[in-house]
Amino acid sequence: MNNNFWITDKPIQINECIDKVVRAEAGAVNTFIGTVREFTKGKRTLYLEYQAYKEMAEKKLSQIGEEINDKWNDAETAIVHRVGQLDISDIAVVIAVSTPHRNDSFEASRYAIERIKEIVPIWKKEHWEDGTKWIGDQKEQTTYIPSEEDLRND
Amino acid sequence: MNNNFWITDKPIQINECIDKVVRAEAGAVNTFIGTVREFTKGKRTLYLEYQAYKEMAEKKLSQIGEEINDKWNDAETAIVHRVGQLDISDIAVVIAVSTPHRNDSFEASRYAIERIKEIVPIWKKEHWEDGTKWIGDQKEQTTYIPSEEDLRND
Amino acid sequence: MIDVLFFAELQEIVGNEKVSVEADGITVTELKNNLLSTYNLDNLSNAMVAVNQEYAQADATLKKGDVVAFIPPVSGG
Amino acid sequence: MIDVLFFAELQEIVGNEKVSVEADGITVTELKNNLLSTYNLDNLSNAMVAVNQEYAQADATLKKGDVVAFIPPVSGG
Repeated sequence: MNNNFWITDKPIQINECIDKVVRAEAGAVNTFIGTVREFTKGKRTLYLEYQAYKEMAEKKLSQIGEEINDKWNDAETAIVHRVGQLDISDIAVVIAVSTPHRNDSFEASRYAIERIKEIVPIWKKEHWEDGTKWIGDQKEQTTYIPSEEDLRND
Repeated sequence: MNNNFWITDKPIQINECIDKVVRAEAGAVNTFIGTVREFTKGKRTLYLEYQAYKEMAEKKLSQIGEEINDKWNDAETAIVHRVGQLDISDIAVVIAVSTPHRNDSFEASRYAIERIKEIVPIWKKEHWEDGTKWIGDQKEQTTYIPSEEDLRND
Repeated sequence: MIDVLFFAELQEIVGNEKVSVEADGITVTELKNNLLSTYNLDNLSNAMVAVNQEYAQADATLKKGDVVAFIPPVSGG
Repeated sequence: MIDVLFFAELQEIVGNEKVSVEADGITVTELKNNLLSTYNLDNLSNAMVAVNQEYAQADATLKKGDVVAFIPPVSGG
């Protein structure tokens, strides 16, 4: 299971992630690919820098896989996230979820990307023409410590 | 636009479909991959046979791309469907939709697979151990001729 | 003459992908009835009809050179 | 001694990925306050804390050999 969830500093091969979840019991694979977008609210990004607390990030990605197993019947998940410098259109994250039927694959894949943005210790630094900024606290969001109960009810 | 929507009798290369929609303006790509499942309601499939009315199917896939453009802002879609004999776990269809933000990519990709199952002239024949059957009318569903209005309101 | 295309189960019953029929000026429904009297096509009434690769209504009139296709309920994806 | 890890903006302010501090027996909040008096870390109060790679509550007590990480609001994906 654990080798389905990993952090890499190399360009992501989409197929490597998808191949981990394709299987005879599954008729549907939903894949979410996050790429580096050039413009955000009119501001041009030159490139991004991603940093991770690698060991913990892999553990939390794996936890997301377990949460998906609890919520959807017979789902298999793989997630890879890249760190280091990423240029425009480079792939930052790939999520692949296979399920017997398509509805579950869409829902579980959507759940995975939302959870990544909540609990996985990965950070991005925007590099613009006029400066840089670590992203994460711009929205003054309260810190989030997921309790066991949160994880069950989320 | 049209070469984003095609029918093939060769194994599908997922990346070929995804590469058509990755672009600097998009931060999200949702991909749906339909594969051949071994068991459906306890019955074992040996292999599938897909047939298409190729020219019309490509036209209807392209129409789905246009419908997505009408419904979601700044989406780009590519869809490939395979025909011929497909074995267990072979890829039958790949949909890729890129959008600036992730929510739209999930919704549009979901829309595409539902529309494929409504309007695109492709048929599958199940080959089981004890027989074969063209799938499509088992549910006694009424025939569906989409009007212009349907297409707008769907 | 008008080309008529059959797919999936219909194609197997007819034994042909394509037949040419005299149908200028008649409607889609009339063509359907003519074919029902020629072939043993119970499922034909269940099929949609496309004329020149676009779904057509039952009362559409056919003209020389049209390509008509009978589209059984689809099952792609 | 306890290893304390910093990431993202915090790492740049501290100037180190890791510092070793004397913190056996104190709580996460007490460690946070100690660090606030040492470094100019306005954002520290905004950070979650992980002990041995698992999110920890503010009143968790630290013991020798623990690895503490300050986790600023995450922005992966």
